[in-house]
Amino acid sequence: MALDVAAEVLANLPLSADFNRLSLAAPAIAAATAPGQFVMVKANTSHDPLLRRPFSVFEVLRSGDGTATGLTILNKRIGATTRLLYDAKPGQRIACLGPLGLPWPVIDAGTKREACLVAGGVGLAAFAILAEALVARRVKTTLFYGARTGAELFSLDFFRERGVSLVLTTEDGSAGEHGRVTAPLERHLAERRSAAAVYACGPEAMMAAVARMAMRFACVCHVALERVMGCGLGGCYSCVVPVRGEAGGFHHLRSCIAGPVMSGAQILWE
Amino acid sequence: MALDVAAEVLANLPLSADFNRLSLAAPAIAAATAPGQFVMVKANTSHDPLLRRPFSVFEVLRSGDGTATGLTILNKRIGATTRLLYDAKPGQRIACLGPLGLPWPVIDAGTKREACLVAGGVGLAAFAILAEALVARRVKTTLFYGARTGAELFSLDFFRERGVSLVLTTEDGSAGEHGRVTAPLERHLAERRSAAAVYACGPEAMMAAVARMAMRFACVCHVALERVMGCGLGGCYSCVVPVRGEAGGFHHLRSCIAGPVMSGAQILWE
Amino acid sequence: MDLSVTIGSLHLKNPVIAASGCFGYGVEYAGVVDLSSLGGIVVKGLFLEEREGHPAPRIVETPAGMLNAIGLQGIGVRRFVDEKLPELRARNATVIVNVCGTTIDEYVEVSRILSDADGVAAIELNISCPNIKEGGIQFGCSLSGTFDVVSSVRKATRLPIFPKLTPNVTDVASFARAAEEGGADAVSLVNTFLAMVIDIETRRPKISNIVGGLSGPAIRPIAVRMVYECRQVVKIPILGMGGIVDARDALEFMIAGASAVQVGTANFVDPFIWPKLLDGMRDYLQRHSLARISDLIGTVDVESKHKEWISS
Amino acid sequence: MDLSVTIGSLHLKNPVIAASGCFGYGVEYAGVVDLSSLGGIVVKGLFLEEREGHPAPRIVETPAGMLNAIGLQGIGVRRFVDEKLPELRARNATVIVNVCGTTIDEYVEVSRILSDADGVAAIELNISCPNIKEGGIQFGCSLSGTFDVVSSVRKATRLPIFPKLTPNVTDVASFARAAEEGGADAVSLVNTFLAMVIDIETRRPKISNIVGGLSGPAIRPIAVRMVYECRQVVKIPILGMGGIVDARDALEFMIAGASAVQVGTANFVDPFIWPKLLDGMRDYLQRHSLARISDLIGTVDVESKHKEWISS
Ligand SMILES: Cc1cc2nc3c(=O)[nH]c(=O)nc-3n(C[C@H](O)[C@H](O)[C@H](O)COP(=O)(O)OP(=O)(O)OC[C@H]3O[C@@H](n4cnc5c(N)ncnc54)[C@H](O)[C@@H]3O)c2cc1C
Ligand SMILES: Cc1cc2nc3c(=O)[nH]c(=O)nc-3n(C[C@H](O)[C@H](O)[C@H](O)COP(=O)(O)OP(=O)(O)OC[C@H]3O[C@@H](n4cnc5c(N)ncnc54)[C@H](O)[C@@H]3O)c2cc1C
Ligand SMILES: Cc1cc2nc3c(=O)[nH]c(=O)nc-3n(C[C@H](O)[C@H](O)[C@H](O)COP(=O)(O)O)c2cc1C
Ligand SMILES: Cc1cc2nc3c(=O)[nH]c(=O)nc-3n(C[C@H](O)[C@H](O)[C@H](O)COP(=O)(O)O)c2cc1C
Ligand code: FES
Ligand code: FES
Repeated sequence: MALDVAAEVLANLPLSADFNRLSLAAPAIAAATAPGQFVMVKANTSHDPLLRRPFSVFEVLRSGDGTATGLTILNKRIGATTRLLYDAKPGQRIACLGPLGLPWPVIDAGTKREACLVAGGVGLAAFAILAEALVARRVKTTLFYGARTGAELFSLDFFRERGVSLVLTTEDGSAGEHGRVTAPLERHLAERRSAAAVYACGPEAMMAAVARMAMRFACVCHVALERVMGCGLGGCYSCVVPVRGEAGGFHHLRSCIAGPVMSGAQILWE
Repeated sequence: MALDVAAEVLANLPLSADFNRLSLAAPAIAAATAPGQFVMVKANTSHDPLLRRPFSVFEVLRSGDGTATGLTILNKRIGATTRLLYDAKPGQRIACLGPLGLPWPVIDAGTKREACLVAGGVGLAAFAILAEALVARRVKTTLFYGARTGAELFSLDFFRERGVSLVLTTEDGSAGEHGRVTAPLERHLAERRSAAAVYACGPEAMMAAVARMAMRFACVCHVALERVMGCGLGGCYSCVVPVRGEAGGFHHLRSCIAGPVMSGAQILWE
Repeated sequence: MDLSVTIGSLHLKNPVIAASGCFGYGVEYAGVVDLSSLGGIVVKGLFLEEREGHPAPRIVETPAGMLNAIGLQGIGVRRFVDEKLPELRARNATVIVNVCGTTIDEYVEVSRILSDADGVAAIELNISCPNIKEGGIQFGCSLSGTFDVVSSVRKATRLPIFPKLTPNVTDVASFARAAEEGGADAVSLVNTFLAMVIDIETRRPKISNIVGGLSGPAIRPIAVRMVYECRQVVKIPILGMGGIVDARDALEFMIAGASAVQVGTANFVDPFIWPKLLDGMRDYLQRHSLARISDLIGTVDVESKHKEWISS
Repeated sequence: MDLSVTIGSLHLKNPVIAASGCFGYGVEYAGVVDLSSLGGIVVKGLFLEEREGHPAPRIVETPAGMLNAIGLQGIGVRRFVDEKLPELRARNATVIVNVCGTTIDEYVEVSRILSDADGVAAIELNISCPNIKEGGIQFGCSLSGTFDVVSSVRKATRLPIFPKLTPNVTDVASFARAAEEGGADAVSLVNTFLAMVIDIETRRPKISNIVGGLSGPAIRPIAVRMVYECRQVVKIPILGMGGIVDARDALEFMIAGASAVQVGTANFVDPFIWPKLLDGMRDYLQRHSLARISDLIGTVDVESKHKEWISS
C-alpha cells in the first residue's frame, strides 16, 4: 500500500553539474520498497510545477541494526522538478508517495544462472537495491553501465563492495570501453546465452536494443520503463506502453501499475 | 528610475507569529529610496504566485560611512507571497523592483510646525524613513501607533532613539492606551490644529477617519494607500483610487504612480 | 454537520465526487481511500467496445495545469459491468458511469446495459471529450445534438442522467438549458479546454493527438464563471468541477451554484485528498455556523457593494 | 540574424509587441525600456470619450494567471492624440492603438481620428473586451457583428486594422475568417477568458465587476491552440498572445502560426522582459541555424510520428 510522506531532506550530495543524490527521511516507504519500485515526488507546494514526478528508489538507507531510515534518489536535472531536487536543501520537505509499481523479479542462484544488469545513464537508479537482493541470494551479478562520460559514472564503489562485476562504457571514451553499453553486453550474452537473466533500465533505444538482443540469445529480459507519469497509481492512463495482444494487435498497458518493470519480449518496441 | 534587483536575503528576523523584518541586499534601490516609496517583490520563480507584491521600504540599511547597503521590509503574513517572505532564508534571492511611487512630502521645521505620524498595524512600515527625514530637519515628530496587541508594536526603539515621541494604543489594552489610535490623535489635533501635519498609513477605515479628522482641524494630511497592485508602474490600472474631479464627479487615479502617498482631502473615501 | 446533498433523485452522503478519467475505474484507488467515503465516483468514460486510446505521449504539464489526450482508452461497458462493478458494489461506492458514444444509438445502448446492471447510481453523458474525432463533442457543441442525446437516453433509462458539458462554447448556459429540456437530472461541468503545447526544439506538438484537454487549477476561474452562468439559467442541479485542489475551491464552486463537485487533476497530485476535502468543508461550516452544506449552494452575493479597500 | 516580420503593409523590426491594457499608453514605461526597441506598442483601449472604468478591486490573482475587470478606463482618443502621441512619436515607438466602441459609428469615428493623427502605425479593433456590457464583445461574439465592424472601419481608414478576437467562442477560426472577409490586415488573438473568483468568506466576487478576464500563463495552451486553428483557416497574419512569459513561449506562438506576438501580463511581473525576449529569440535562431525569424511562422510539424518514449 502506498504511503504519502512529507519527507525531510537529510542530505543532498551533488555528483556533477547535472546529477545529485538526495537522501529523504521516508522510513516507512523505504522499509516497504522492493527492487525496481518507484516513488512519486513533489518538491514544491505551489501549483507550478503541478504534478508529481516519478523516481526510482535508488538506495534504502538503514541504521546500524538494519532498520530502514530513509531512501535516496539519483536525480538527473532536466526540467522543473529535477531542478528543485538538485537545489534541495537539508531540512526542506519533499512530498514522497510510494512505494509504487511492480518490482524486478529477483532470480535465484541456480546452476550457472547469472544476472546481467544493464544501466544507461540515470537508469542506474533502478539497480542498487536489485543488486543487493541478487547478491543476498548469491547470484553472480554483472553491471553493464554506460554513460556519456567518465565523470557521469556514479556509485561504482557501491556495486564493487557488494561483489558485483562492473563493465563500464562511455560515449566519449573517457572511462571504460569507448562506445555503447550494448557492445560488451552482446559479447557477454553471446557466450552465456540463456544462462543470463537480463535486467535493463536506461534510454528507450537502449532498452529496445537490449530486449531484442536478449531475445536473440534466448535470455529472459526485464526492462524498467520510464514513461511520463501523471499519477503513478493507475488513475490517469498517461503512462501506457503498447504490448502484444494475445490474438495479434496490441494493448495499452499502464506502466505505473503493470510496470515499470515489464518483460522486454512483451513490449511492442517502435 | 526603477531598478530590478535579484536581492539576496541578508537576514530574516521573526517579530511574532505573523510579522517579520526582512533585510535585502538591494543597495542601489535603497540609495535611491525617498520616504514613503515602495518596492514590488516576487519571492518565487514559478508562476504560482504569479505577480509581484508591493511593500513599503521600511528602513534603509547603511554601512559605517553611511553608504546604503540594503533595505528592510516589515512583512505581515496574510497570503501566498507574504508567507514566502516570512519563511525566507538568508542567501535566498528575492526579486525587488523599485523605488516606486510618490514619496511623502517632508515638511520643514517652521515656527510651531510639527509632524504627526499615524500608523495602524503594518502601516508602520511607511514611517521609519520619514521619521529620519523629519528628524534630520529638526521637525518635532510624534508617532501615533496602534496595533491589535502589545506584542505587535514593533521597532519602538528605532523611533525613540531618533527622538520621536510615541503615543501607543492597542485594541486589547495590553500596551499603551486601550482602543484606537484615532482617540489620542484627536485630542492632540484638537490642541495643535493646523500646526500639525498629519501622515497616515494603516487600514483603510483608519486612514479615512484620520483624513476627515485632519480636515476638521484644518491640518494638512497625507495618506499612504495600500491598494491591490498588479504592476506598480502605471501599466495595469488595477490600483485606482477615486478622487474628486474639478467639476464635481470623480476620477480614478492610479495609486502606484499618483501615489501611494496622496492628499487625504483629495480622496473620495467611501 | 450535514454534508449530504441531493442531485435529483440521487442522495449523496457528501458533495465530493471523483471526476471521470482521473480515478480509473475506482478500484485502482481502493488501497489509498475508502471508496464508500466519497459522495460518488465517476468512472472512466466507457463506450460499448474496448478502445486502446491514443499513443503516448498523452499528457503534458502546463502552468498550473495539464493537457491530456488519452483518447478514452477503456474496457468497454460489458467488461466494466462484469469485472469492475462487483468490486465497486462490494466496497459500497456510489458509482456514476461516464458514458461515451460515437452515435446516439451507442449512448442509448451503453446506458441501457448500465441500467440493467446492479450498482450504478447514475449516468454521466460524456458529450464533451475534446480528444476524439468521432461523436462525443460533436453532440456537445450543438444545442440540438445535446438535446437529442439526452432525450434519447432519457427514454432508455430510469437512472439519473447528467450530461457533461464542454466549456469550449460561446454560451455554456444555453447548453445547460438544452440538456434540461432534454430531460437531464443535472449537468456536469466543465470538461477540459481544448489546448495545445508545442515543443519548440522539435516544432512538434508535445502530445501525440496534437491537441488535448486542459485541466487543473489554471482553468478554475473560467469553470467557476460557467457554473455561475448556468445556475442563473437552469433549475436542475449542477455538478461543478475544474481545478479544485482543496476545500476552499470546492466551496467556491458550491457558492457559485454547484450542488456537488468533482475533483480530477488534484487526485493525481494528492491521492489522499478526499478526507482533507471533507474535513475542510466541515471546518468551514463550523466557522460559519452553518448546519448544512446544501445551504451554501448558489449563495454568491453579487449585490452588496464592494468594500473597496483592503486593510492592513 | 533577422528578427523583422511583416504584418500586411506594416514592417516591424521584431515580432515582440506590448499588449493592450498591459503597458499603459507606453509613456509610463519609457523609464524602464527603450520604446523604440519593441516591435510595437499597443496602447490601452480608447473610446471616443474619457471613461473612469470599474471601481476597485479590479484584479485578482489566480493559479498562474490573473483576472481583470478594469472596465476600459481611458482618456479618450482626442486626449490620447494630443497628450500621449507626441511623446510616443518622439521616442520612435511603433504605435498601435486599441480602438473600442459601443456602436459601429464609434469604432469608425475613433479610427478616423487616429488616421488623421500623426504617428499611428495601425489600429487594433477591440471587439473582445469581456468587461464591459455595451458594445465590444457583442460584436466579437457574432460573426456578422465582427464582419460589420471590420468592414465599416475598413472604409474609414487606410491604416492597417487588426481586429482582436475573443477566445470565448466555440469556433474562433470562423471569427478570424469573418474578420478577413471584412478586410482586416491581420487578427490579434486572444483577448482574455471570461472568468470569476469568489471569496468564500464573504461569498462575494473578488472583483467589483463580478466577472473579469483571465490572462497569464494559465491560458497559454488554449491560446496556442486557437492561433494554430486560425492559421489553418485564414491567410492574413496573426498576432498571437496569451500567457507569454519568455522567448520560448513567444516562439511557440510563432511556430503555431503567429507572425508576431504580444505580451501582456508578463510585463507586470517583469517590466525588463523586453530585451530578454529578443535575446532569447536570437539565441534560438543561432542554435537552430536559422537566418530569419519569419521562417519559423506556422512551421509546426503535425505529421511526423512521435518518438514516443523519453530517454534517460
Ligand atoms: C518509473 C520511473 C522512474 C524514474 N526514475 C528516475 C530516477 O531515478 N532519476 C531520474 O533522474 N529520473 C527518473 N525518471 C525520470 C523523471 O521522472 C523525469 O526526469 C522527471 O519527471 C522530469 O521532471 P522535470 O519536472 O524535471 O521535467 P519537466 O520540466 O517536466 O520536463 C522535462 C522533460 O521530462 C519529461 N517528463 C516530464 N514529466 C515526466 C514524468 N512524469 N515522467 C517521465 N518523464 C517526464 C518531459 O517529457 C520533458 O521532455 C523516472 C521516470 C519513471 C517513469
Ligand atoms: C504601496 C503598498 C505598500 C505596502 N506595504 C506593505 C508593507 O510594508 N508590509 C506588508 O506586510 N504589507 C504591505 N502592503 C500590503 C501587501 O502588498 C499585501 O499584504 C500583499 O500583497 C499580500 O500578498 P500575499 O501574496 O501574501 O496575499 P494574497 O494571497 O495574494 O492575498 C491575500 C489578501 O491580500 C490582498 N492583496 C493581494 N494582492 C495584493 C496587492 N498586490 N496589493 C495589496 N493587497 C493585495 C488580497 O486582496 C487578499 O485579500 C502594501 C501594499 C501597498 C499597495
Ligand atoms: C487524464 C484525464 C482524463 C480524463 N478523462 C475523462 C473521461 O474519460 N471522461 C470525462 O467526461 N472527462 C474526463 N476528463 C475530464 C475530467 O473529468 C474533468 O472534467 C476535468 O479534468 C476538469 O477537472 P479537474 O481540473 O479537476 O481535473 C479527464 C481529465 C483528465 C485530466
Ligand atoms: C489588466 C489588463 C488590461 C487589459 N486591457 C485590455 C484592453 O484595454 N484592450 C484589449 O484589447 N485587451 C486588454 N487586455 C488583454 C491583453 O491585451 C491580452 O489580450 C491578454 O491579457 C492575454 O495576454 P497575456 O496573457 O500576455 O496578458 C488587458 C489585459 C489585462 C491583464
Ligand atoms: S501514471 Fe497515471 S495511470 Fe500510470
Ligand atoms: S499597479 Fe498597475 S497601474 Fe498601478
